[in-house]
Amino acid sequence: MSQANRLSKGGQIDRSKQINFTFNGLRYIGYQGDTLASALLANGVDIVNRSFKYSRPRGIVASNAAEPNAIVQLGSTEAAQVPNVRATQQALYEGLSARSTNGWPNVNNDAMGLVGKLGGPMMGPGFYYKTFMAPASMWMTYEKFIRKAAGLGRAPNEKDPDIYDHYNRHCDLLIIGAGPAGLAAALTAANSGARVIICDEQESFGGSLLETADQLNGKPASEWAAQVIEQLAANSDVLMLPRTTANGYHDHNFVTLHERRTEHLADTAPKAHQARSRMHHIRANQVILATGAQERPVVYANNDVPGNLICSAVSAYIRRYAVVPGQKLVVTTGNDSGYQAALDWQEAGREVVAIVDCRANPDGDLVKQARQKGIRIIAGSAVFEAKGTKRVTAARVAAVDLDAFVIKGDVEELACDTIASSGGFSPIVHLAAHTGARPVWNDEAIGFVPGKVKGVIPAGGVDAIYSLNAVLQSGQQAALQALETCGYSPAQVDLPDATGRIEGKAAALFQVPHLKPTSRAPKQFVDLQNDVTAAGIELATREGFESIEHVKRYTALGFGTDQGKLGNINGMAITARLLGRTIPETGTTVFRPNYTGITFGAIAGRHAGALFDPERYTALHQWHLERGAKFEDVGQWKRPWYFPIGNETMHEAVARECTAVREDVGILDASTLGKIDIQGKDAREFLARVYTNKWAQLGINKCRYGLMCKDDGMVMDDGVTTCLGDNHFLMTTTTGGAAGILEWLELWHQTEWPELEVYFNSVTDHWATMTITGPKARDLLSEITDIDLAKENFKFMECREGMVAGVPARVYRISFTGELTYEINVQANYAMHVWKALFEHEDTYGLTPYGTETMHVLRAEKGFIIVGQDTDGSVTPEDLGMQWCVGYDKPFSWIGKRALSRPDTRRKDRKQLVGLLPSDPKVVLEEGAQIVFDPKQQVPMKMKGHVTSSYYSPTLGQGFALALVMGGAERMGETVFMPMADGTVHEAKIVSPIFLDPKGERQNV
Amino acid sequence: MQRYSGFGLAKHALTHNENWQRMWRNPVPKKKYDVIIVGGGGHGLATAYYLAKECGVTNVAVIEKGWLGGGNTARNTTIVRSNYLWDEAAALYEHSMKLWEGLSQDLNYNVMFSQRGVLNLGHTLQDMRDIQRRVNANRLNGIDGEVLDAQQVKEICPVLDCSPNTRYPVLGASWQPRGGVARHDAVAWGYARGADAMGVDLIQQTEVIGMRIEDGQIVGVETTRGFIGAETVGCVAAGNSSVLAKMAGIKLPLESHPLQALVSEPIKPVLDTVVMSNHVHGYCSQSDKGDLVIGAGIDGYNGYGQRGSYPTIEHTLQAIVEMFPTFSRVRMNRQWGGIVDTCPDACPILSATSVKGLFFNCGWGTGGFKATPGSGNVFAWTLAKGVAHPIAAPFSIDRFVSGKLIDEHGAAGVAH
Amino acid sequence: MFYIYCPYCGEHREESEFRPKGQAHIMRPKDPESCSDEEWADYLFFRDNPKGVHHEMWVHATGCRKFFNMTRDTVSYEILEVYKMGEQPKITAASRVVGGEK
Amino acid sequence: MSNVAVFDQNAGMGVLAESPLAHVSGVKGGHTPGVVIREKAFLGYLTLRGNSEDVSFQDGVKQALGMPLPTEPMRLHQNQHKASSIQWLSPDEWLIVVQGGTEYETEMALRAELTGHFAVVNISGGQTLLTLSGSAALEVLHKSTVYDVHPRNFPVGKAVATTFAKATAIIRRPTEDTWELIVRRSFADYCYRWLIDASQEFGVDYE
Ligand SMILES: Cc1cc2nc3c(=O)[nH]c(=O)nc-3n(C[C@H](O)[C@H](O)[C@H](O)COP(=O)(O)OP(=O)(O)OC[C@H]3O[C@@H](n4cnc5c(N)ncnc54)[C@H](O)[C@@H]3O)c2cc1C
Ligand SMILES: NC(=O)c1ccc[n+]([C@@H]2O[C@H](COP(=O)([O-])OP(=O)(O)OC[C@H]3O[C@@H](n4cnc5c(N)ncnc54)[C@H](O)[C@@H]3O)[C@@H](O)[C@H]2O)c1
Ligand SMILES: Cc1cc2nc3c(=O)[nH]c(=O)nc-3n(C[C@H](O)[C@H](O)[C@H](O)COP(=O)(O)O)c2cc1C
Ligand SMILES: [Zn+2]
Repeated sequence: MSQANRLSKGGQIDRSKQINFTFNGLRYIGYQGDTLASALLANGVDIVNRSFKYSRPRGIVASNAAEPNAIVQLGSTEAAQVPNVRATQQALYEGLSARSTNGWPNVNNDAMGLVGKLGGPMMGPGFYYKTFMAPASMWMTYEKFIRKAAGLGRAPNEKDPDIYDHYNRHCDLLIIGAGPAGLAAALTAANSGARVIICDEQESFGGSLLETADQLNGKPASEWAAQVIEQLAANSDVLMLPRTTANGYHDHNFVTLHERRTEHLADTAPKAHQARSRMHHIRANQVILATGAQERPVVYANNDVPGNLICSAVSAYIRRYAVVPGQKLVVTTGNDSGYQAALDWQEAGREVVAIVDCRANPDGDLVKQARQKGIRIIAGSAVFEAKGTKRVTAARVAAVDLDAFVIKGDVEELACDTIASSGGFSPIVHLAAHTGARPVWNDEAIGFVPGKVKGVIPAGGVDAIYSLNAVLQSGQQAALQALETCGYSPAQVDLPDATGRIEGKAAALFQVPHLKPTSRAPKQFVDLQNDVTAAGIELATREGFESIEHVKRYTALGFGTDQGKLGNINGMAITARLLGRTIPETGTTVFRPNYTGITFGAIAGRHAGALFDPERYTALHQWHLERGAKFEDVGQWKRPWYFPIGNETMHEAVARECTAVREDVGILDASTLGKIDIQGKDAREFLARVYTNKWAQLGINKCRYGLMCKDDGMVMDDGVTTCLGDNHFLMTTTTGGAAGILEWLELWHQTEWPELEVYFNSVTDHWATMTITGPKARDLLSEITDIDLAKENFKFMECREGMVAGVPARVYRISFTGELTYEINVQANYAMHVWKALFEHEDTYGLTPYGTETMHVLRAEKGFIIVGQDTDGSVTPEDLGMQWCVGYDKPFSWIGKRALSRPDTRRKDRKQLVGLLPSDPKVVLEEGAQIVFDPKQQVPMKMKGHVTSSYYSPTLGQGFALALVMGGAERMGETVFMPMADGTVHEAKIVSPIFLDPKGERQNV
Repeated sequence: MQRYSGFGLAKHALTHNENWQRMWRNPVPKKKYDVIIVGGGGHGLATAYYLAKECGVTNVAVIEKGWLGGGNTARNTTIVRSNYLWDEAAALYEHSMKLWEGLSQDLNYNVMFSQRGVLNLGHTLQDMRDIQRRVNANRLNGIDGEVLDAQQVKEICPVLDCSPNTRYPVLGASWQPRGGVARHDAVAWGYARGADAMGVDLIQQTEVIGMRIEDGQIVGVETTRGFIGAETVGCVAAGNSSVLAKMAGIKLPLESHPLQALVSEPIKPVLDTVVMSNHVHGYCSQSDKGDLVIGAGIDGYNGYGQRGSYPTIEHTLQAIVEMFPTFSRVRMNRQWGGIVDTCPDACPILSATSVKGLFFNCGWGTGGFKATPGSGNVFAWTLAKGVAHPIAAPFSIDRFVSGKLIDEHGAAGVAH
Repeated sequence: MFYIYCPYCGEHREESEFRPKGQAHIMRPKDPESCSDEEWADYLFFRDNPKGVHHEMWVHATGCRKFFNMTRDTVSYEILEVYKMGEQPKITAASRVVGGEK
Repeated sequence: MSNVAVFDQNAGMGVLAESPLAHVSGVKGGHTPGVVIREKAFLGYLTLRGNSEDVSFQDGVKQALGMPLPTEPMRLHQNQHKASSIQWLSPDEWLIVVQGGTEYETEMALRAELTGHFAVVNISGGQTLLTLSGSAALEVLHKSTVYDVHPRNFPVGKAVATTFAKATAIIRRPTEDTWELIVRRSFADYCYRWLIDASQEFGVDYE
């Protein structure tokens, strides 16, 4: 294919580097420096997509982030698919493969186009709210078709091959936008010592300088830009980030930048370990907003037909990419800058049919220049309709009275293939609005400028400052102001001189009246991507949608991937006119992040896949792995769940592990329990306040179980605390509760009782805890310790220090299984040594490693609760039948006490913890099964409780459960029922929750 | 009221859509109403609608400081389900679900209620216990629900990564087929149109700035457009409830927090159901327009700014990529925030107050959209009769004093 | 995304190092037993939740682990002051109105 | 003394100790790796709590450690040979790092010098220390922590407890071109994998 629209000279492309690419399966050639859009235009591709609702053919209208139509699907392989890429922002690379996102069988001939044409009049805004209601059952079918028709590109079916990166940075000045304003600011700040970051979303710095006809110091402006870029690059305090979009402005000057690192190279990162893109999290002392202004298209009939562009895009394509997107141009404008497109077009050797200017007496310098060049200027007029379907064939022009909103003269039809329009400029205020500052209307500039935001200084076009000299000045001033705030003194920097030029006053040009009323005229598009028309807005206001936010939501104005960059202000102006209000009265809709879309992957960064969330390991993790453990996630910890041997099922493994503990000895890695070292003379008093039970009498080397409540009286944690010295305790918490409980203790200490002398320190990671439990535990331990294990010398609920396998250890005689138990604690670096030393006696004692599942069975047989499983935040100590653990007469009104005397917590029929024995011993009740007293009642049934824990007990030879049952404590021996999903009804007897050894004889041996 | 139908659309097309009527008037407020509803969100509008339709009270004003449905109603992720754990909550949300099921027809306004089913994933053994408990309770309460294993989840939602190799593998889920999503704006508009047609005055751009109370009885509200009288006032102001309560000299057990949501750019249909994960902490559905609608955690601080902090968005998308690895290359288009009024037990307040005639409907927190019809329905009844509707009765403010909380926290996880 | 000055660390740190802990200056009643159920409920659950100037507690969770107070505008999210536990705020809703700032 | 239980938890020779990263096999970074990561295993760690405004406390610490107590936030003090250090963690909390095996001695020395309300806790089993050096070490920190690690804000002699990826860590700058990370045992594997992942584009060496 030849590049018919490519100029032989000029532009900032490298003609020596040809690039092959495909679009909709056809092969094309472009040059290094092209965007996909410029290359498509160079190759004369008119139709790049179909519109979303009416399936109308669409071409490229813009040259930047504002592009609403040229949204393509990129990717040469399945995994590399990227939906919704703006062709205008996609650098061309070798092998690029893109497709239109809509159009079937293809964009040029789309079947849906017919539906759009015929159904169009019925498909006004919100039409679906008014139909598809009968019969009600059909909606889900209608919806399928609606869904099919919607959406742009598609997500890939395969996992993303790329990785993404985050980078946290702090700086004094963040400059967003590297046009003349941004570059002047950066240059001014560069040698002050301040830390400066400057970013621009384009492939290269320069902004409008890369496209302008203006000169600086008598030379092309881009030369000055190049010079500045070089200077900045040499400065180590300045970080330059091209291809980097500032997407979100957040509180306290936190800005997210998205840097595209490889998207200009290929559809997947070319190098290993290379991040496809990187998010920079910037905390800036001062932000200089130099994002420039966006030209608006004019709203006229059929303004969406390919060949309709905005003027600045025409100039950009010609000057920057050496592409003239047509042969015969008509310009319609209300300001001088639209003339530049015509001048550039003519200079490129193509025909300018006319410039149509809605102003009666245009007189600026550019106007004069156009006149001199013999270009026809039709003043006081506007293009009110484009002709053509797949490409513009003519422009219909007439004199207009914009105030009266009527056409007032004869109609002239100008044959052309391109219409460039300029309705004026909208400062790109988005970022300044992200934290809620409303943009402020500027009458002079006919546009919204940024509202005041602390720490943000607008400069240049974004502040409606447009003449190049003033823009440069404004950039410099912004930098000076920012530097002063940050406490730096700037070096002297001279700005270049721009060719001065007199601009005529711009007119406010939004929608052009048609010969027919808006509702009957051919479609006048406001938001191209969402097919929102002026008639649609008119209908919305007619139906009572008067707030601009209602108009937005009823019509979808500004909802697309472009977020209405071209359409919003026009839509607001049209709404204002229809409601007889001013534009500032009508206001804007809310600008929100992102300025342009960012992939989920980029936002997630490295926190994906294996690094999604930390996995916490105990010191024995490797051993568990080698032993083939299955793991359970408990918080972030990986805990062995059970240790299958060979092909054992979980049930078999757990039965074996349980039996081993009851008959021989088992071992559990209990290192994940939270451990808090408590020192200070008031430690004991503190414990008495945060636990429900008493601590005053606990002797040295004695252990005690404690229950912790919130001040609402509900159980929040439990664990054993040991008195190590009069002023020294070691508290244990649940695995999941560890961090929270430490913070809880600090909270009460720091805020309520700072007078108590006590310090809390986490030692969770320091101590590894190995629990050996079972009748043979003593014999096993005696093999490797010097501690006197004799029953009378080391009693139940006591602690001893001594050597275990040559390692200094603290051993606690506490039991969560009901068996004789020693919890061996050693400094974690020695855990593996001790663990292995124990396993040297594996065969002698039948030492069996067990996991959390067996632990659960064993503790449930003893009626020991698990906070969070047998409780749910609505359970008091009394509900658990743990009155023995509540010190009602303690002097201090401990946390949770007062709440226990509220009317509801005193109720007799609260749900209470009980045991359940299924009538059929083979049945293991479902955890979470709901309990009813009367199984014959109709649904909705009166539920009286639920099963909290349920297991098969190899020791009891049957299933058993713990449950919370209304008034359960008084219902011992009664039968309850559990109607299950499959229709069966289980039956069980309420029994004591202690199923085994109620006197505790086994653990006391 | 102009009736809507496919036929009507065709007819209006012939006259270039020039004859559509207003959906609601823009009335000048009267001096006095029988009932004033403060807050023109979905709940307030539904309350007005049912007051007029079912309780015969039509001399009603809804006073809205901004635009109708512009609060949380405009900002939520539109998940509708009724599979709540506790009987009281289940009754309320199921009442709502039943109303959803005929709502488009009742309002003659298509609210696009799409019963595409809701999956609540379980990733830990405790998650699965909670799921079993909740689904069992739902079943015995007459609410549809099933417990699924990972394989069954995968069949319903093929794009979800159900492999055992993820950080927190999907162990199973609860599945409520009748759950789904609805077009949130349309819900507000449909109720507004219906209420307006029965004579309710919808007064927009008017803020309530004071409460006039005489001898412990409310007599009206001060607004930015002057005093408007009524001896029954229902405050349905979501995140702003505490502010209104303060005007009446009362305190509520509420905190207003930012809750954020985001949407992707529109893509072709990939996700046909609603997927929620409390553990991995994100949830997602795809709107009929094609955007993925995503939400997650609440920001921990109080905020009335309709925006939250960026790390919340980051964590949410990490969760989404973890659950749906193929969405990694999809782009996030827009994020926003609402102001949710959270209650200590994650259940709402539908209650009389110490001021006679002054009622509050609030505390819906992160999950009240689904309740819009039911809440409006029972609150209308409550306002009309002056005593709580039986379904509303357990949700009185008194529960915080007596201790009879309805704690949905541990039970239902994310309460959206 | 807040930038918070920790009064103990003496410098600004990123929000992700901190955790908000709700309304500040909520004193646990000195004698809970003599509280009515209403008073106890008030202490447990009822909050000011103001729109505007708010005093709240934060903890520097991954830094110095200290709790401190902050006066913050809940609409603009501007942090007006931070102060240590046990200290009183200098800026209040009343002082802001008097000072004519807002 | 008897109020608090103290004992020498060090096993000494003959017992094989395993650092939290004992299981990782390491990565080779080629000729000029941008990032060099090394584990300094088995150091002694003590948490010290006390009242920094109390002069006798300050003196006692100095006596016991031969280093003054850092009272300025984020300050790191090292002894002459940089073999031990004490850093500020909070107004009443410090981290002491000593040669492995000397933590008991150090604790006893502190306890001998200090009076009144204070606490010393041995936490040697609960952490490990990684050093980061190489031309890209700073880049990796930028990727990993929200703290401002720019050399201007992070001079030699600073030590900060902050977030590290999704865990927490202490970041220290003992010398011009070396950074230290102290991570908790249970998070060590995660931090290690994170570091390797974030460093790989620069070439990383870990043994
Ligand atoms: C991000 C997000 C996601 C959510 N996701 C879900 C979900 O998936 N499913 C679900 O069920 N729920 C969800 N919710 C919750 C749901 O949005 C709300 O519970 C519900 O919309 C509340 O409706 P409402 O009518 O009570 O409140 P709103 O819609 O907020 O209406 C309250 C109205 O009161 C007005 N008002 C306030 N003060 C005054 C005053 N002084 N004078 C006059 N008017 C006043 C406000 O302007 C507002 O319009 C979500 C919420 C958010 C923010
Ligand atoms: N009426 C007129 O004649 C008129 C109107 C508009 C602009 N202009 C010209 O425009 C120039 C204005 O200069 P300027 O420097 O203010 O603007 P500029 O347009 O030259 O530069 C702005 C830069 O900001 C970048 N940008 C925008 N949003 C961004 C984001 N979110 N993240 C990263 N980068 C972003 C753009 O890519 C662009 O390069 C002047 O030279 C003026 O001549 C003239
Ligand atoms: C379910 C749902 C879907 C949405 N889809 C889109 C969308 O496709 N495009 C878009 O720009 N905004 C979308 N929004 C967000 C709105 O634009 C807007 O941000 C939100 O209603 C909050 O209002 P505000 O941002 O004006 O404050 C959606 C919002 C919701 C609740
Ligand atoms: Zn701090």
